[in-house]
Amino acid sequence: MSLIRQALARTAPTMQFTARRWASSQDGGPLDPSTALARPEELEQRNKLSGKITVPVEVNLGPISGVPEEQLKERRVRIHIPPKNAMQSGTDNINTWQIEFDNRERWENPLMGWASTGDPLSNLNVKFGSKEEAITYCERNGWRWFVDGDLKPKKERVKNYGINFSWNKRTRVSTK
Amino acid sequence: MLSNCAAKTLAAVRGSLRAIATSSAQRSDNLFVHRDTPEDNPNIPFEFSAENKKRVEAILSIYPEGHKRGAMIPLLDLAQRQYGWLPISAMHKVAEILGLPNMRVYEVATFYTMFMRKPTGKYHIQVCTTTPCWLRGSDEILETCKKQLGIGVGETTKDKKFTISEVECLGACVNAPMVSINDDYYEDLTGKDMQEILNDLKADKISPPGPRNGRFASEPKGEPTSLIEEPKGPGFGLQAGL
Amino acid sequence: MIRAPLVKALGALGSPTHQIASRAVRTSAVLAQTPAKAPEKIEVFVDDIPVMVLPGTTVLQAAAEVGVEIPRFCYHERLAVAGNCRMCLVEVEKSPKPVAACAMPVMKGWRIKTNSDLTRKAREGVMEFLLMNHPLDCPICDQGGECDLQDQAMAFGSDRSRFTDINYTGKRAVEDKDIGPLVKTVMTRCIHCTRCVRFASEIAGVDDLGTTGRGNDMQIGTYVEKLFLTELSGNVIDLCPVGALTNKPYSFVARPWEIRKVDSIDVLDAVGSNIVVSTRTNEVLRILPRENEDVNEEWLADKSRFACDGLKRQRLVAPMVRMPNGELQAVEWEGALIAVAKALQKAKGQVAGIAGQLADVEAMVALKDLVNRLDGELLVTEQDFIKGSGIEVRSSYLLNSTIAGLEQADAVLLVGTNPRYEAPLVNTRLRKAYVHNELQIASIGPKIDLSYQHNNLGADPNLVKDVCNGSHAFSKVLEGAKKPAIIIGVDVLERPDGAAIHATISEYCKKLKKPDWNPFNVLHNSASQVGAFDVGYQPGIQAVLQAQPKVLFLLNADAGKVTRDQLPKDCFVVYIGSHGDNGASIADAVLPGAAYTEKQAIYVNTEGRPQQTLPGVSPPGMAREDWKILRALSEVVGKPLAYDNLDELRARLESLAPHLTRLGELQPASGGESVAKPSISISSTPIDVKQKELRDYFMTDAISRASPTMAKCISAVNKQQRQDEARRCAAV
Amino acid sequence: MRISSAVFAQFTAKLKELRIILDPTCKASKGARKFVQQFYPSLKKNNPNLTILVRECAGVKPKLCARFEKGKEVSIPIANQTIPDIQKTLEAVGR
Repeated sequence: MSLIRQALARTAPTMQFTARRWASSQDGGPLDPSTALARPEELEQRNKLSGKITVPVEVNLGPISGVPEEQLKERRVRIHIPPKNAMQSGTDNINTWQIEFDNRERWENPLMGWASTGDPLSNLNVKFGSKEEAITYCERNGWRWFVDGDLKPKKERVKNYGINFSWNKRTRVSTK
Repeated sequence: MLSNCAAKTLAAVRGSLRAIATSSAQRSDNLFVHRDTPEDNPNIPFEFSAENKKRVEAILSIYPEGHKRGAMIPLLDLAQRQYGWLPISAMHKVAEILGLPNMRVYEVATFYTMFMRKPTGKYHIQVCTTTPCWLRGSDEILETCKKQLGIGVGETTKDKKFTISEVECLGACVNAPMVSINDDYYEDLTGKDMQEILNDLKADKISPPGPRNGRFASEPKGEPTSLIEEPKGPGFGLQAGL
Repeated sequence: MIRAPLVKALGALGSPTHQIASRAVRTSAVLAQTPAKAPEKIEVFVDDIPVMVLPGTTVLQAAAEVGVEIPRFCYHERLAVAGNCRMCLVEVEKSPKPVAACAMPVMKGWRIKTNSDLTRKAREGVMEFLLMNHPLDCPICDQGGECDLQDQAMAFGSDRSRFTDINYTGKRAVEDKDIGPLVKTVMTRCIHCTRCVRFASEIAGVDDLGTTGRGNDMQIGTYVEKLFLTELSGNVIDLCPVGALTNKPYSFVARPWEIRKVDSIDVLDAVGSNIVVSTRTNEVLRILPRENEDVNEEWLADKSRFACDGLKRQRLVAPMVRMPNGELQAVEWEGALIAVAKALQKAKGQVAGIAGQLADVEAMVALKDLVNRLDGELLVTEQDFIKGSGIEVRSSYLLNSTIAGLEQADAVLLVGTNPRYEAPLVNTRLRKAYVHNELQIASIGPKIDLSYQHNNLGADPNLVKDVCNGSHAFSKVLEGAKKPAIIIGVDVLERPDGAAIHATISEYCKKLKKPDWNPFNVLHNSASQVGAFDVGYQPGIQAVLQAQPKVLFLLNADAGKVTRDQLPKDCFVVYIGSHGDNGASIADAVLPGAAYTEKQAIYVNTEGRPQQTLPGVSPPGMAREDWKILRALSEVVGKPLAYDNLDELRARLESLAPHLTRLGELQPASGGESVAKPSISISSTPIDVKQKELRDYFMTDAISRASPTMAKCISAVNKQQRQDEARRCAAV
Repeated sequence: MRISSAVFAQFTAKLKELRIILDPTCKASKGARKFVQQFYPSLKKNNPNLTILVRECAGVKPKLCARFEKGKEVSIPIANQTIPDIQKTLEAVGR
């Protein structure tokens, strides 16, 4: 069975990452912030992303994709989950898998100070629902890839307000 | 030129409209950061007096093991009573006794307004100017204090004997207008009474606290105007049918 | 409250039963985390989506499990729950008031509405109160673009402002505090979430920040004029949801949408904390931490965060060769490589290599292969260690209890190490265990301030013998502990009797060993040390100095331990590295290498976890990656190395030590067989630690020595010390 | 029969470094693990300045690598071998 069918069979119940927010019944359909403000084409792009497409057969578009030889041979794609921005507490747009080429040289345009680069693939940033989809995409385009990091289960944390006032002398020296 | 005069008229109109509900500045005039001054810096040693040390032990014994930090407010109050006000080295001493970081004591000392973190006079005259006292003439009392002592509100006399502060309701509205000096309440004051009290204090004579117009605590001045007849027996005012 | 009289009745003031009472209360709180038998879960509905959660889970965590992210300011999963910002108010059916989601544990059958009218009104109200006293600073605020207040105001605030008081009393203004050269404070923007106060007192262990005053006059600060000086002070910048605490060296440099973010690893200490390098047009602007639960949680030490402006100074950008008149002259690559190749031909086998603190594993393997091909056998690390079999079995030089494991330790003995300044993020783990785990810590060595209480047994090394043969009081504690740990510092293992101490402790640890817990730990302070031992480098430069080599390679070796007069007159020193520091000054040929933000390189941290840095910018001028220089040199010398690109080099790494290419994973290091008895017995010179104060923490390697911010930090520490002394002697 | 440990006394001077790579758990490298546990101390005692590195990694086929002078390397797989076999390969390498 080809790699793709195998991959798709294994990931039948892919966990849906994007947050499903159903309007609650009591309030007569209030505005759902994630869809209310979105423009129509953004909504349709979001459906496309979450839906599944079946790829008929393993295919390598590398040779005919017109990408120069050197880009395919020497470069390696990094499949990773974008890190949470340390400065903020929001984690909405980091539950995707992204691909990224290795960083090449950039320099400052002497006239305008803009960032110039000789690397055509430097701004390529494609998002995927799962790791397998990203791998399939890279193999279809003939790129060499490696997966960096994995989706670790969130650590079980006991958050307890009472511990600030507990008998344990050491937690109580703090602010409370 | 035209634009800014238009802006001015608009501001004036808005100003008058807004005049009805302005929110007054709820800002205290105390500093909530510490600046070293010759009278108040960590180098000036502070030590509890001998019998205060015994009081400290007594206070600490109330609080169970592990909750000693509950004794922080009584200790700070003790320090303020001993020193007249609360210097920073007193806070360091209390922190040392309770084994706490200094910051935790600063937080408590700056939170409560009755901890005076500036040099305060021996007699701290707290004039209540909230509505009941205000209606009963606390302005006059405040004026006499200021005139008599020659200082404004929040200031201290040169000889460090008097400080005037304007405080919120002290809970003695029955005997308005009133003034609290250190721990004693002087109630039902008139300008003249205030002068007498201040002159006595200047001579370090503590005049007896309480109402000044002959009332006993908050009892009515002359004859009581209510509850004068015998209390009615049971069944008074009962419905005829019951 | 029932608790106090109950304890008093037991007459348990300070007695063992008091310990039981505190442990009983604490275990009930953490029961959900480590259930002996898993308590049955309770069902809760979030926006009509049923979810089963453990009892004790908060509303916010239950909603997160469903995928609904409740907005918050003061809640932070690694700090205590404060619950004072009220932004996370959500409606729970049949409850009269909205509930603070971050603090309220869920009850059975609750129906939580995170998007109902009441919730939205509550959030609008909170946002309005916060923005009422918040200055309109967005155009001049560094946090703009990555500010929680901005985002949550857009998403949850109302669309119009009812604040018209601007013409009268106006918004509250608070004076700015000077808390040091690293953190810029604009306290008017502060929304009093007290995250910085809780971080300072719980994680950093320095109770300097607090809230003074009340109501409109409440302000966060240190009350007295004092700098907030600790090795973790940079983390309050990330914690602050608004622009009150921002990065001072990075102020007004770039906006978040202008910078490119590259995930990488920090190499300025041996913890290997995960970082994000923010760059713009080939320049590193700032470094932020990246969440990794097993290594640095979410924190980053100050040196790793602020020393990145040392990457722009003292950089070697052109190959240089020392001319006969003694001057280093910039030459082309061909000239430099040919000069080195000539020297190598003349050397005929008397070649040696020293790897410094910042050397990566690829460059070290390339150097080892090249030197071995030239008949050289002397490949050493600059940092000394115990000789002989100490470095052949991995478990004798790793932090075997792992960084995350140290959180569960309940008895720790520190031998000649100061984790607070050698590896700050290991110290946060110890402090976490101290606060939540009743950890008992003892240290053998000088008196040091470790941000938590520990008893210092003394500096006499014979104490190690007493503890290890069970006669010392603390050995009872160690043997009684469920997860004891003994952490040895490298300053101890550098001593002549280091091997004896290492042997006695590893012997004792065999007795303390538990099935899934290895109590023997070595805490390194240089990033390349474990990687060098993994690929077969020997420790210490004495062997090289005795061998008097003809050609000496210095790979990033800037600790200044090798000086010109110790080497033979005709010795040709080749320095490969990124910074002109001690190494380049004594070299005859300087080949400019790349710094850690300019190359894809593997570094192994002190617990033996290989991690990879990714290039954010390209090496400046004519500098190249270190292993490429050595590959080109091997071509010119005529003994070409067997790999041409990074993948082939990584295959070679795999053959040398297969765990190196399994990035991010920890391989269990078993073994630690009994080895020959060390010759020298434990001497009596007292154990000492190099980094005792904050001043010694800031400049420890070539990059941080070149960083102006680190220089400012040291002068700030000195200024604070002078102020304290002036005060103290003024008092006398 | 017990292999006496004196046998390892002499290796050729050309042998510079020995590396034993094994998997800490799987069956294939059980022999290698046993060999390291029993003979590593005596091997080390007899050849103090020969570096013998022991590297473990999960999911790896065990092998014995030897490096001679001039950077020449030999790598011999020792999967599923018992202690005497590993003994013989070591001596073959050591001559």
